[in-house]
Parts: sequence; C-alpha cells; structure tokens
Amino acid sequence: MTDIQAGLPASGIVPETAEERVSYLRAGHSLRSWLLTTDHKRIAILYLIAITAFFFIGGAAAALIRLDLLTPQGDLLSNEGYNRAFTIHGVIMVWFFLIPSIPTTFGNFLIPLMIGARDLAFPRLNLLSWYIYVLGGLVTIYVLVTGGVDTGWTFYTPLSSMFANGHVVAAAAAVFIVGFSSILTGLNFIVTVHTLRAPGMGWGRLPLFVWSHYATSLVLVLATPVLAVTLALMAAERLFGIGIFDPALGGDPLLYQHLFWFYSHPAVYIMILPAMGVVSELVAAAAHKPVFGYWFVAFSSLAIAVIGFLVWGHHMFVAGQSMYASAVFSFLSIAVAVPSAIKVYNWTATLYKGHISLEPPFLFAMSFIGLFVIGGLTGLMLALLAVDVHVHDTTFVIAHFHYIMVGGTVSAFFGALHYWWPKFTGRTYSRIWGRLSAIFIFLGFNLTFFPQFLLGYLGMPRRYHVYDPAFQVLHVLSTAGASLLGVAYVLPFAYLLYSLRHGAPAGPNPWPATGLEWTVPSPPPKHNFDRIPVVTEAPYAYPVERRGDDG
Amino acid sequence: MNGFIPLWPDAASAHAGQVDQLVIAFTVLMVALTAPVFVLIVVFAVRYRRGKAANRTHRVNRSVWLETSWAAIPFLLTLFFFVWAAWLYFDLHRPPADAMEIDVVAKRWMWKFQHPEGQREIDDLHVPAGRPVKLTMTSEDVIHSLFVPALRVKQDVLPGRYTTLWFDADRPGSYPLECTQFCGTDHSLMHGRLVVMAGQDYARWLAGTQGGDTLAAEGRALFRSLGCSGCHGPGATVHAPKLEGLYGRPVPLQDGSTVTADEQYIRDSILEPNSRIAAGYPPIMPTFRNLVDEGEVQQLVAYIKSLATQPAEPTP
Amino acid sequence: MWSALRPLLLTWAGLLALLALTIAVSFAPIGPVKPVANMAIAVVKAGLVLWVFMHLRERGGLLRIFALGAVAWLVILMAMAATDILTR
Amino acid sequence: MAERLKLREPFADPAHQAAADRMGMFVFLGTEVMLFGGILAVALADRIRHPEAMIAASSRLDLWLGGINTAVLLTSSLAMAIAVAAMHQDRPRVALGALSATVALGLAFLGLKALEYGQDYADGLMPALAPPAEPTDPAQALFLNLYLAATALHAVHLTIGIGLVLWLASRIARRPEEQAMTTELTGLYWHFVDIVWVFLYPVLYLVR
Repeated sequence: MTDIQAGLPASGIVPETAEERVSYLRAGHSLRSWLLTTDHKRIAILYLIAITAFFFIGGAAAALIRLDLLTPQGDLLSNEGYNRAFTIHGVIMVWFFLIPSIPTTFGNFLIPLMIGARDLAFPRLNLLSWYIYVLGGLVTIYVLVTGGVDTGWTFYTPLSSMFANGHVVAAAAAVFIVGFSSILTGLNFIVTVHTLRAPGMGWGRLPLFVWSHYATSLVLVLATPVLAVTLALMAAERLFGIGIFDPALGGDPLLYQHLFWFYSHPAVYIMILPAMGVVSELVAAAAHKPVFGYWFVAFSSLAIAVIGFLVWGHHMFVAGQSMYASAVFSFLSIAVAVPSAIKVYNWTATLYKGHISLEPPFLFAMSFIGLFVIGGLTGLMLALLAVDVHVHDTTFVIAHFHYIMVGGTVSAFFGALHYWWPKFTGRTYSRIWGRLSAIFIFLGFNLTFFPQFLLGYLGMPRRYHVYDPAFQVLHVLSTAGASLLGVAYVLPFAYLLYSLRHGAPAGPNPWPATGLEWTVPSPPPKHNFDRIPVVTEAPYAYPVERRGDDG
Repeated sequence: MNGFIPLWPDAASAHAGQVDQLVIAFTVLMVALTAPVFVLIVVFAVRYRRGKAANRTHRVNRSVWLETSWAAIPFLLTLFFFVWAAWLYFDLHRPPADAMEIDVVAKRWMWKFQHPEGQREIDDLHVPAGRPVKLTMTSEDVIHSLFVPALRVKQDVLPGRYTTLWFDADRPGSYPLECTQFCGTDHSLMHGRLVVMAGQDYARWLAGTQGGDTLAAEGRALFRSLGCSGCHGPGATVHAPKLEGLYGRPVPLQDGSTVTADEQYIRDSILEPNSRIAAGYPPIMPTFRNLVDEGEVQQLVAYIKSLATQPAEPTP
Repeated sequence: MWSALRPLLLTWAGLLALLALTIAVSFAPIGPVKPVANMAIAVVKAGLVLWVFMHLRERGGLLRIFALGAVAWLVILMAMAATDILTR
Repeated sequence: MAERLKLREPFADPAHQAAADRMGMFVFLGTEVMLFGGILAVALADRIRHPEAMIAASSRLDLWLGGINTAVLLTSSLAMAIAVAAMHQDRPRVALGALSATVALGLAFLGLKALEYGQDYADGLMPALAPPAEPTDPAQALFLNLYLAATALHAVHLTIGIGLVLWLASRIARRPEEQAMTTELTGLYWHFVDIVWVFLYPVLYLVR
C-alpha cells in the first residue's frame, strides 16, 4: 500500500493485469469449472459467497429482534414471531456463519499457500464439504420460509422433543448435515498440516494462523459428532417417540444439556481460535515485527482446544447440576481463560518497538483485541458461581458472547477480508473507506451491546420480548447501535466489490508482510508455486528497517 | 432501580448485597488487569508509528518469565474470587432448617404457589420479610427457571424432579419475578411479583385471603380419596410401609442401598413406585402418575411430612 | 499368502474365545465388578482388531495416536457427566 | 511394499499419499468414535440413574442371538482382513472371494438383526413403536429405547459398509491394479463398525 498514497483507487476501469490472466480466477470461465472445482482457492471463494449470504439472512433476523425490542410490549412481532426470529438468528449465525467463516474461506485459501503446498490433502472432500454446507443451508432456508422453529438454537428437551410446534426435526436435520461439512474441513486441515508441509517448514516455522487452524480442526473433528448424535436422538424422540431424554420415562433433561454443551462450548472455541490466528498474523504485519513469544502463542491455541472440552458445565450452574460438579466446571472455566490472556498480552507486547501502520486490517485487529478482552473478562465473571446464578440467561450473557463472537470473530473476519483481499483478487481497495468501516463497526457494536450488559445485571431475561418499561431507554440505545452496525457491515462489501473493477493492481506483497502466501503473485496461479519452496528461516522474519533496530 | 436510565438493580437481601460486592470487586481487578492493554496499544500505536523515528533498540521477542507471570498472576488473583463465589454458591444450596416451606409448580406460562397455610397464588408470591423462605419447585411440562433479580437468585425448575431455592428477603417491597429458561410461546409473559411484606402486614394478608384447609389437611383428604389409606393407613391389613415418622428417616432399599426419605423420594414413590422399592416390601403399589398432578403430589408430600412428628407404630 | 493369513486366523480365534469369555463372565456372580470386566474384555477385543486387522502394528506412533486419541475425549465426556449425575 | 494406488493431486509420491489417506481415514474413524460415544454416554448415565431397571430390561433381550451376531461380525472382519491382505499380495481373485464372504456375513448380521427386531416387536420390547399389553416400567422403556436407537444407528453404518464393499468389489473387477489402498481404507471402516458392535454387545445385552 505504501506506493498507492491516494485514498481512492485509480478512477475508471483498471484493465486485467498479467497475473490475473494466468491466475486461478481465469483458469476456466464456465459455471461448471467453478461448481466442480477442486482448487482450494476457488472453493474458498464459493464458501465466501455462501457464508456472506447467510450472514445477511442472520443479520436480518437480528434486525427484526432489535426493532421488536424498541417497545416494552414488543409491538413489531407476536410472541411466536419473536421466538422464531431469535431461533433462526441463532441457528444461522452459529452454524452457517460463525463456525465456517474463517476456516472455510481464509483457512481453505491460505493454509496450502502458507505451508508451501499445491492444495489440501483431499481436494475432492473439500468440494464435497461445500456441497454439504449448501445442502444444510437449503434445508435451513426451507425451515425459515415455511415458518421457522421456536425452540431457541439450543433445542433443549423436553421443549424441543415434545412441546415445540415449529419445524424442529427439519432444523435439527439441517444442523446435522452442516456438521459433516465442518468435520470434513477439520479432517482436511489436520492431514494437510501433518503431511504437506514444504521441506524445511517444521512445526516451529508454521505461521500462527496455521497453528490456530490446526487447533480448531482438532475441536471440529472431536466435538461435532457428539452434536450430530445428540440432535439425532432428540429428533428420534420427537418423530418416533423413542424417549431418551423424556422425563416421564425417568429420563434426565440435564443429560441432553450435558451432551449438547459438550459440543457447544468447544464450538465457541471453533469460532474464536481461527480469529486469534488471523489477529496474530495481522498484529505481526501491523508491527512489522515477529509475534512476541511465538511458542507460547502457538501452544495457547492447543491449550484452548484441549481445556475447552473440560468446561461445558458452566452453562448449567443453575440448571440443577450438582454443586460439586459446578465448582469443578467453574474452576476449569477460569483455567481456560489463561491461554487467552497469554495471547492478548503477547499481542500487546508485539506492538512494543514495532513499526506500526494503521491500515484498515490492522484497525480491525486492534478492535478485536479491545472487544475480545471485554468479552473474555465478562466470561470470567460468568464463570464465578454466585455471579452466574444472577446473570445466567439474562442479556448479560447475550452481551458477553456477542462481544466475543461479533466483537471478536466478525471483526477478525473483516480484518482478514481486508488483509488478504489483495491476495485473493489482485486488487486494492479504498483505504479511507476501509478505515471508516472499521471505526463505524467498532462504534456501532459497542453502542449495541454495552447497554445489554447493564440490562442483564438489572435482570432483563434473555429471549424476552416484553420487558419492564424502565428498561426502554437502554433497549432504544441498543437498537440505535444495531442500525449503525447494520449499515457499517454493508460498507465493506460495497467498496470491496467496487475494487474488483476499479481497484489498482496490488502486486504480490502490498503490506509488505512475511509468509509464503506473499511470495506468489496476486491473485496466485492455480498450482500456487512453480517450484515447491524450501523454507530456511523462522516465520515473521521482518527485515530490520533501521540501523540499530536490533540493538 | 430509579432515575432516567436504571443502572443498578434493587438489592432486597443480604445475599444480593454480597453478590454486588463480589461483582464490583471483580470488576476492579479486571480493569486493573486490562487497562494496560488498552493504554499500551494506543501508546505504542502513536510512539512506534511506521516511519516515525523512535528508540527501537533491544527488541526482545520472547521472555519465558514475563509470559509465565502474566499468565499465572491473573489466574491466581481470579482464584481468590473463585473461592469467594463458590462460598456464596454453596451457601445458596444449603437452606436453613427453619425456613418457611412454599411449594411451587411451574406450568407453561404461569407460576402456581402453595403456602403451607393453604393459600394458593398464581404468578405473585407474598412472603414475610426477615424470615428465610424455601421454595420446593417442580414443572408439569418443560424446563422453566424462577429468577428474582432483586434477590440475585435463580434456579431451573425441572419436570420430574424437585429443585429448591431459598432466600431471606429483608427489605419489604414488590420485586419482579421472571421465568428465565425458554419454555415456549408465552415465555415472555410468565412473570409476576414477589411481594415482601413486613411481619404484621404479612399476617394481615394471610388472614385476609380465604383461609381454606392447610396444605397438609388437603393432603390428608387426597390421601383418603385416592385410597392410599387403604394400604398405608393406621388400620390397614396390607403389608405396606408405615408413613408415620417416615419423613427425613433413612430407608433401606431392596438393592441394599439406603436413601433418606426426602420430598424427592416420597414424590418418586407416588409417581413411580417401582423405581426405589423399600426393602422387605413387595412391588405391588400401582402408579398414580395419571391420577394426580404435581400440585396434588405436593399436598400429599406435605401431609406425609406432617406425619413425621407422630411416633411410628410397629408394622403388622 | 499363507504367511499373511496366519496372524489373521489366530486373531480371529482369539476374538471368538474372548466373545465366549465375555458371555461366561456375564453369568458369573461377581457382582459390582462385572461391568468393568465386560468393558475390559471389549477393550481387549477392540485392541486385537485394531492391532492386527487394522495393521496398527506396522504403523508409526502418530497414526496410533490418531487411532486412539478420540477415546480420550470420550472418557472426558463420560467422566465429567458422571461426576454431575453421581453427586447430584 | 510398494503402494499400489492411483496418484492424485497435490501428491507426487505414492507412499506419501498412502500415509495421508490412512491418517485421513483414522481421523474420520475418530469422529465416528465420538458419534457412538454419545450413545455410550447416554447408556452410562442411564445405568447410574436406574441400575435395576437396566438389569431387568437387558435380561429381557435375546443374549444368544446377540452373541451369534457378534461372532458373525467378527468373522466378517476376518474375511475383510483377508481381502486386504490378498490385495496387497496382488491376488485380486482371492480378494473378490473374501469380499463376497464379507458381504454375505454382513447381510447375515442384518438378517439376524431383523429377525431379532421382529421378536422384540412381538415381545413388547419396543415400547416406542408397539406399546405392549401391560405397560413396561418407564425406566426399562428408557433402556429399550436406547437399545433401539443404538442398534439402528449401528445397522445404518453396517449397511453403508456393505454398500462400500460392493462398490469396491466392482472397481476391483474392472481395474484391479490400483485398488489396494481403497481396499485397505474400506477395510478400516468395516473393522471400525465391528469394533462398535464389540462395545454395544456387552453394554446392551450383558447388563447382569
């Protein structure tokens, strides 16, 4: 970006560059060459399109919820309508945007490039995973169009299996299907990182982006099947009356919650770990300096993946779980925050004595760090037993997980989009608009969710659309924030798509940054590397810019 | 909870005050641990801006001591709060013996309260101030959750099982009471008021409401009308466990283990007699699952508990 | 070809013997330790199938970790769910 | 032994691709372990909460038919292992014979299972599908529902396994020289389905 000082890209249509003519984008123009591709880069683009569509559908449901909560009686939607709106918002955002967002787009595109491979270990499985995702998506659209489901994204029994009257089994089938898409992606990444690293690319030379995706893949592969069998048993109980969790038969509704949260808490680490990988790359590139404490940051990804499996009980402190088990889960939930603390402090230490540039992706990275810290700490507060008794299932919890998922993962997703867009498309975008959208997203987000911390502690229950009139001011603030956030999210797609035609050519290394993906032309050719590179130095080996930098 | 924008909920019990102290103290620790991150990011972004001259010598890229310390110190500090919070949590799970017992039945989209003196209330609950009150709760359909923000207490209400919640409200007033576990269409409407009244006001309220039979009395009537007295009554000839003095006593079971006869055991024995059969008795008791609803089971349990004080006659 | 079949046939015989053993054990009056015995025999049978039929014997350590890693997570699920159910 | 397989994208060396394929298969089997693991966790929870009902309900199942079925499945695993060994020794005809034995034994298992399901249906051991004359004790119904769910899921996996073996046999019949790896991978899946039954049998039938 250093050579293009102008905020706006060169005006008028920019003709196709030499790299673009031979790049993966031009390797076949027919729809068939896109829909039957096994090139990991094209599959990443297919995923990017699909998850963006679901991001806006889920966002629309969120807009409905926020508008309905403008008034204490909830005049926009009926009770039933509100229940279905937050359920479809949850189902689509969790399984069709947050979980696949960074791994299936940036993971698919960049992991082979970063480790010096021509493609993932199983290219055909990669395409199959996209088709399974689309199939799951279509079933969800069917559920949405024909009336939705009113159980919440958690599908708790006995409500989901015996009392709910929406399309519970179809929604469970959609999630069951899309689960296998994540399993295939996780499996592909694990085998690729183990078997396809370039010569010299030892585990100590892997970019932290790859480390975090490796840890995410372990969680994807080990947790998702438990969700599949739990939803299958719930659907069997609803469809055929095969009572597994049925309290009338002496079944334990808490058993469903144990199985569900055994998946669903690791699932939140599936959502945040790739974002942490992105931020490690962005912070290193922003500071033009190696990440502080490489091994600590790398192993903290693995630690989060492993300890993440031991903490699910903190969702059930007030659910009737034994107080001894709750104490154990509370302690382990505090332990799982330690690796995240290491990452945050190490990122901050990376900025020390760096050469910091405030390009749009690096603004997103810093807003990630700020918002993730608030989300993480309120998570620690929720892990404290007595506090959780008060704020469980209130909007305090809503604010907590939105600070991590929207403040964290979505900011990192947009940061990654702005950082690797020149590599994906070979074009640069307007840096002024990039910075504006980062700032608007940060402001809109805080205005939307900080009031919900206050509402939560005041006792505003979650999933309520009728509330005490005294809370109305905070709800109006939150809805105002949501409308600003909604507009801010549309901005990037405007100027990024504009850059496809009018953006100036980006060249192989616009930032400039280290990493094998920056050594190939932008957009990269179909076979990635003419010759598989031999890696000789540690990652993030930024050149010393000034004499004496290294003392 | 007054003023244009309410910022802090009312606190109507000692426990609520303690939870507030815990939250404020923990927030102070969190600000102390994270202020450096926010400040340093801005400071570094300004001082070490790319292209700006600055003293960038002695760049260190790893320091095992520094990294271990900023991992361990926050963890140890938070552990102190873990112990404090766990202490409050355990305190919540140990109701005092002299607490006033109120039975609660949660049903899709309403709360039914039954006072020991016989009063019945829907959605609203009147309790005396300054006296511990223990709620024994169950649900007739899905999982609900009783939440009183002013007391900082919440407990899920499960179908097929008793869960308990106790509090000692000391400030009279009317506080919101809500259901916080999504339970279907009108989940948002399933709320009411917890009315905490000073001693004499509560007595006047008790007298004022129609004083039907006490809970135990209604239980005795049911005990007779359902035919329980045929086997468990004093003059019964059938070989069935005597219920006098049963409540709170350990009961040896057929599989060799023993269990204390609490509300849960009595309820299970009424609704699923074969689940835990007392030792030395044939499993001949029919199930009453479809004959009585949860409210009536609580009346029977109240009656059997009232028998606890009478001496147990020798079984025939 | 025969040299390749010999280990397979021996393993098969072993598996059938273990099946008979597990049925016999289920009738023996050994009380509370019976479920542990059932599981132990099942683990041995599974181990035989993994070791010989699935050729883990000839594979490196990494693949063995992959083969048995998931069982550790299953134990986490069962152990922690059991702590709740037992101490409720 | 040189890996006889069809080289494909990103791999240049057969041994490299073989190692990757095996690792991918074992990771996939890891996910299947977690899938059936959920059911075993439900069984453990029910066993802790309702011990006598579990014992009573399990003793009503036909232990001997289950035992025969286990033997059938173990033998089918042997046949599959022989097929894999034959393909590695470049003996496709022997492999085809062993594969047909595997399919036959698999179908025998499904047949016996269907027979058992009919028996259970008649004896009222499937309370969800056919409510028996005198209602079973609720906790026993819980176990019987779990038995139905677990064995049905296993039967679905076995059916997929049989489909895979038939597809594999057709590929060997057409071009035998490249199928050693595919045979080994199908074998891994088949042995896994057998291992699942090795655990389901004591958990469901031998609760004494």
